[in-house]
Amino acid sequence: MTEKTETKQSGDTASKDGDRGIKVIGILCNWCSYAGADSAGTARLKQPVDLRIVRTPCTGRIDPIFALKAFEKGADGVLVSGCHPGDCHYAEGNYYARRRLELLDRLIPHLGIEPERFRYTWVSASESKRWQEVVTEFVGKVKQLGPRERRAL
Amino acid sequence: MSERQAEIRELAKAALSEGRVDYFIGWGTGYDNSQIVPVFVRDAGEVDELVWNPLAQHNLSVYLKRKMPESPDAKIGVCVKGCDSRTLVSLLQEELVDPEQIYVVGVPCDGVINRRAVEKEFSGEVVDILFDGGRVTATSRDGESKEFSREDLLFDHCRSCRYPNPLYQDDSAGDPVPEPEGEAGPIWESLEEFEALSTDQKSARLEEVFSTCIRCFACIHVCPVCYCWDQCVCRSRKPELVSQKVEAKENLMFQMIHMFHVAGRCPSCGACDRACPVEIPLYLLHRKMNQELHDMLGFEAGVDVEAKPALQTFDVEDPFGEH
Amino acid sequence: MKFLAEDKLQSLLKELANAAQVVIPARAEDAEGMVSFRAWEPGVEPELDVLLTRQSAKEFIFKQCEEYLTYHYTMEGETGVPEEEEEGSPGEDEDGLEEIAHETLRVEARVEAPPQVLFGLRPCDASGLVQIDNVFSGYGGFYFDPMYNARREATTILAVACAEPRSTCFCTSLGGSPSGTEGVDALFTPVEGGFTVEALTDKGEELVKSSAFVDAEGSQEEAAAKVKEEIEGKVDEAFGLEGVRENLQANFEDTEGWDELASRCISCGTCTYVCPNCYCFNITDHKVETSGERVRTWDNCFNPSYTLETSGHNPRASKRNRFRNRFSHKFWYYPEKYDSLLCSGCGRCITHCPVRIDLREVVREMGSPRVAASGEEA
Amino acid sequence: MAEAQKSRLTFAHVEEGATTARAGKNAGNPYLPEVATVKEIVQETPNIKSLRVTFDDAEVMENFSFAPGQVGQLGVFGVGESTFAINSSPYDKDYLQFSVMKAGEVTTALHDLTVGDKVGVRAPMGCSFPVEEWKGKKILYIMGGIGAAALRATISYTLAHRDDYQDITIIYGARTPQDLTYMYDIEDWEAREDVNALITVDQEAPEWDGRVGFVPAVLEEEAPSPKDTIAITCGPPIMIKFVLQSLEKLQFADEQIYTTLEKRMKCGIGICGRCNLGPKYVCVDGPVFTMADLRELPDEL
Repeated sequence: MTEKTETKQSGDTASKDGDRGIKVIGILCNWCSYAGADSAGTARLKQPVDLRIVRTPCTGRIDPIFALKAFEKGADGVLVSGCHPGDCHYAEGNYYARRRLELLDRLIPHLGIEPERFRYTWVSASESKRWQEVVTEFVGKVKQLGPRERRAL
Repeated sequence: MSERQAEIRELAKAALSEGRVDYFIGWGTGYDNSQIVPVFVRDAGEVDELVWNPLAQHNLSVYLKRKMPESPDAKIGVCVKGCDSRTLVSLLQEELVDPEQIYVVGVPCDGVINRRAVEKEFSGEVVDILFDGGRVTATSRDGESKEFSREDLLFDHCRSCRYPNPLYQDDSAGDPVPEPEGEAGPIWESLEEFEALSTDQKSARLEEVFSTCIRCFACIHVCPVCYCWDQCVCRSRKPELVSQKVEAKENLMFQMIHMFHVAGRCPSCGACDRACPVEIPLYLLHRKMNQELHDMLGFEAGVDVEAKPALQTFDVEDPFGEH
Repeated sequence: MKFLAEDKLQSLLKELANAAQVVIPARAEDAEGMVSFRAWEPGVEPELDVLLTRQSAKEFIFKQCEEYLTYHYTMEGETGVPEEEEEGSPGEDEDGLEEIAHETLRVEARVEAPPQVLFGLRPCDASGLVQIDNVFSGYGGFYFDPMYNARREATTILAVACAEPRSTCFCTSLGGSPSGTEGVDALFTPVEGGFTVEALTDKGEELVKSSAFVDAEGSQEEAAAKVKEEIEGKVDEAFGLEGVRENLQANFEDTEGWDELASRCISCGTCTYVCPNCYCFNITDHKVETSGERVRTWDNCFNPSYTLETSGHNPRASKRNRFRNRFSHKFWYYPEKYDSLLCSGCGRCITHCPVRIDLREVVREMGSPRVAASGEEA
Repeated sequence: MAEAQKSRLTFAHVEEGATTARAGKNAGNPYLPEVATVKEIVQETPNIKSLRVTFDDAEVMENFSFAPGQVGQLGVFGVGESTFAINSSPYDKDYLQFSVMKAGEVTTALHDLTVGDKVGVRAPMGCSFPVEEWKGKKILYIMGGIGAAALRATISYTLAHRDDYQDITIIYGARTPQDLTYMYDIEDWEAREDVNALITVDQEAPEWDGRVGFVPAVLEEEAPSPKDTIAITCGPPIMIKFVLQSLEKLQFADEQIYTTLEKRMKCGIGICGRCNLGPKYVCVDGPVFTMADLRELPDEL
C-alpha cells in the first residue's frame, strides 16, 4: 500500500471525535482465519463491526512487534488468528508463530496492557461459526474494558 | 585473582607469538585505576596491558558480532566470563561466528561489581579501586577512602549467576570456580517488585522510565546478539516501526524491537543495562522475557552450541496455545 | 558584585518562576538518583554538589525533538465528512491514488520560545552553547536558525562555578575555566553562606535587580576570587592545542592509527548526545491521514543513516570513519569554519562512554605528529 | 571575508534580510519551504521524470532567480525533502524544473505526483558554476545519465551567452538510448552549428544509429585540447573516475576541471552536519568544486 492510499483510507470516523468507539485489530492468516472470517460474512453470521483485519500470508509472518505496534498506534485490542497447529498451509509456520505469540501473550500484561486485550487463537476456513464466537467474545471483552488509556505503549 | 590475570597474559602471549591470533581482546586499565576497559592487544610484548579484576564487566563477545571484527577474516583471541560465553554460544548457534576464526580464553568469574554503585557512595569522583580478597577499597579524587565488601557491590545478575564458569572456551585461565549449589533452575529475583504492580502502575512505570531514554542506541550496539547494524529495522522509514520522535512510547517500542529480536538468544548478560547512560533498567525487561521463555519451554539461551534458539524452532507438542 | 545568601536561593527561584520556566539540576527520586536538569517546582532543591548533570543543558535550547513545521492537506471541495468506505478489505483499494490529485495545502512554521532561566549549569555547558550559537546564528555568513535562536534569546543562563573538578575535566586545556563566563549571563560562585554573583550581560543585570541579592562585601569578593583561583588549579592539563588541527589533517589517512583508537568503540551515539557541543540533527516527516509535521531530532555521526545515500553508498561506512569524523569535526572542521573549538572539556563523553573512549587520548594521539614507523608513544 | 559577516546574526539582521538567499515572505526561516504546484511532468526516461513547478505566491515566483549550478530542496510534505539541481534555464521565468530519478522514499513520492499536486521548495541553495570567469574560454561538458540534470542550466546559460565563449562541446552518454534525458535539448544541440554535441550510448541498440561507446572513450577519441578549456563533468561515480583519468591523460590541470557533488543532505543550509567533506559542506560550500578544491579535501566521497 502506498503512503497515499494509506493516508486516505485509514480515515475512520471513530478517531475523529473524543467519544470514540473501540478499535480492534485482527491479524489473520490468509488461508484459514481470513477465509473463516470471509465465510462467516458470506453466511451472514452476525459479528461485531469493530474489528479491522490485517491479512498476512501466514501467522509465521507475524512478528510480535506487529501487535505491539498496533497497541502503540492506539488499538484497544489485538486478535491474532491462524490455521490450527498441524494445518498450516506452509506446513509449519504456525508452530513457529505459536511460540512467539505465547511469549507475547505472557509479556503483554507486563508491558502495561490488560491481558484481555490480546488473544491468539486458531480458526480454520470452515469454522465460520467458531470465528463468529471468537470475535464476538474477544470484542465483547475489549468493549467491557473500554478504550485503552495509553501511557507507555 | 592475580593468578588468573597471569594466566590470561600467558595464554594471550602464546596465541599472539605463535601467530594463532591477529589480535587478542581482553580487559585493561582505563584512564584511571577505577576503570576497566576492553583492550585490543596486537603484540605479544604488550600482554601486560591485560588485567583481570572484578571491574571487568564488559562482555567482549560483542566484538565478534557481525561487522564488528576490524577485518572480516582476522583471527581473534577473546576472553569470556561465564555470562559472556553464553552470548558467544548464541552467536555460534546461528553460525554468525566461525569457531575456526576465534580463540576463546574462558575466565572463571566470581562476580563483577557495579562501579556506579561505588560512585554513588561518594560525593566526589572515584579514581581508584583496589581489591583484596573480599574487600574493596575505593578512593575519591579528594582523597576520601571507603571500604566495601565485594559481595555488597556485585551486580544483581552476578548474585544469581548459575554459570560462573564459561560454557564455551578453548583454554581456561586457571581452575574453575565452584559451581553454585542449590536450585537447578535460574533464579529470577528482583523482578517481583515490578510484577507486583497493577497493569496501570506498570504502564506508568514504563512511561516514566522510558521518557528518560535518549535513543543513543548504546544498548543495541553493546549487545553481542543484536547484530543487524546498519540494517536495524528501528532505523527504517518503511516500515516505520519507530519514528524519529523521541518520546516514551517510541522509546519503549524501540526497546521492544530489541527485546523480541534477541528473544531466545539473550542470556541476560546485562550489557545493555550497564551501557545505558541514563540507567534504564533494561536488564530487568530482558530477564522477564527470559523467565517467561523458561516457564514456557524450560529454555535457557546460550547454554548449548548444538541447540537452536527457542524462537527459531518448534516442537509439535509445545504445551501451550489453544487447540 | 552581588551576594545571594544560601537561604535566599529558593525564594529567588520562586521569583524567577513567576515569569519563566526555571530549570535546575535535580536528583531523581528513584533508586538510581540520577542528577539531571528539570523544571523547578517549589521545594525542589538544586543539586549543586554533583559536578555534572548526566546530560548537558543543551536540550533546553536545542531540543532533542522539535516539531518545527506543520502541514495540512485538504481536498478541493472537501466537506470534512469522511466517506463511509467498507473496511477490512485491504487488497482492494489500490485505485485511491487519482482522487488525491488536487489538494490544497496549508504549511505553518512553528517557533516556540517561552522564557526560561537555566540555573546551575557549569561554565563548560554554557560555553558549549556558545559554540552551537555560531552554527545556528549564521557565523561567517551562513544561515540563521529561527527556532534555535528564539529559544536562545528567551533564555537566561545562570552558571555556577565548579567546586571540585573531576579528573576527566579539561576545560582549561581548551581555553575555558571552571569559573568561565563565556555564554553566561550571571555567574554564581559558591562562597561561605551562599554565592557571589556577577552580572555579565543585560539579562544578568536584570536578574540581580531582584531583592534576593545584596551587595557583596569585600571579604566575600576576595573569597570568590580565591575559590576561582583554587579550582582553576585543580583542572588537569589534558593536551596542548598547538598544531592539533594541522596534525589531524596530516593524520587523516593514518587508518591504522585511527583503527587502533577506534577498536573498542561500539559505534553508539552516547558521546554525542551527552555532549554540550554536538549539534548535528536529522529531519523527518510524520504524517497521519492528512496532517503532519516536520520534525528535527538530534542525530549523530555514528548513526549509519547519517550519511547513507539512497544508492546504498555510504561515504562513512566503517566505524573508523565515523569515529574519525567526530574528533576531526571538533578539532579541525569546526575550527576552520567558526574559529573556535567544538569541545568545552566537560568530559561527559569520557565518563558516559560504555567503553570509556577517552577524547583526551584521541587528541593527544591524532593531534600530534605521528611517527610513520611505530605510531606508538614513547 | 568581511568582519561584519564573521559575527553572529540576530533576529534584527534577519528582518533586514541578511541571511537567506530565499525571496519572499518566508525569508528568515530557511527551513520553511515555499509551497509550489506541479504544472507539468515530463517523462524523460523510464525512471526519470522532470517536474516543472511554480511557486503559489506570485511575488515569490516573480522575484525568483538563481545562478547555473545552484540546487534546491524539493519535497513532498509527509515524506521529506531531497536535493536536486534546478535545471530549467536561469532565464526561464515560467517555472523551475527539477529532474528526479526514482530511487528512494522521496523520489518515489515525487514520481507519484500528478499535475496540480503541491510540493515544497527551498531554493536556490549552494554555489554556482563561475560562468562569468569562464568567459572567453572553450567549454567542454562531459556528462552521463542523470548527471545531465546538474549541468543543464549551465549549458542553457552558456548557450544563451554563446558569443561570450569559444567552442562548446557536449559529450553526453547513457546506458541505452532510452536512458538519455532531455531529448528536446539534444535535438537542439545537434541542430546548432555552434555546438559540438557527441551523444553516445554504452551498447549497440535497435533503432540507434548514433555513437556507441563509453563517455571516457569518446572523450579520448575527441581529444579536446586543454588550452583555454574548462571541463565540467557530472555523472555516475564510476564514469567520473574514468573521465578524470582521461582528462589527466589529455593534460587538463585540476583547476580546469569542475564537478558538482551530491551527498545525503537534510537541512541544506550548512547546519545539520552530515554532508561534510572534511571542513566543507557540500550544501553551502558546494555543490560545485574544482578538482583542485577536491584534492585539498579528505577523500570521503
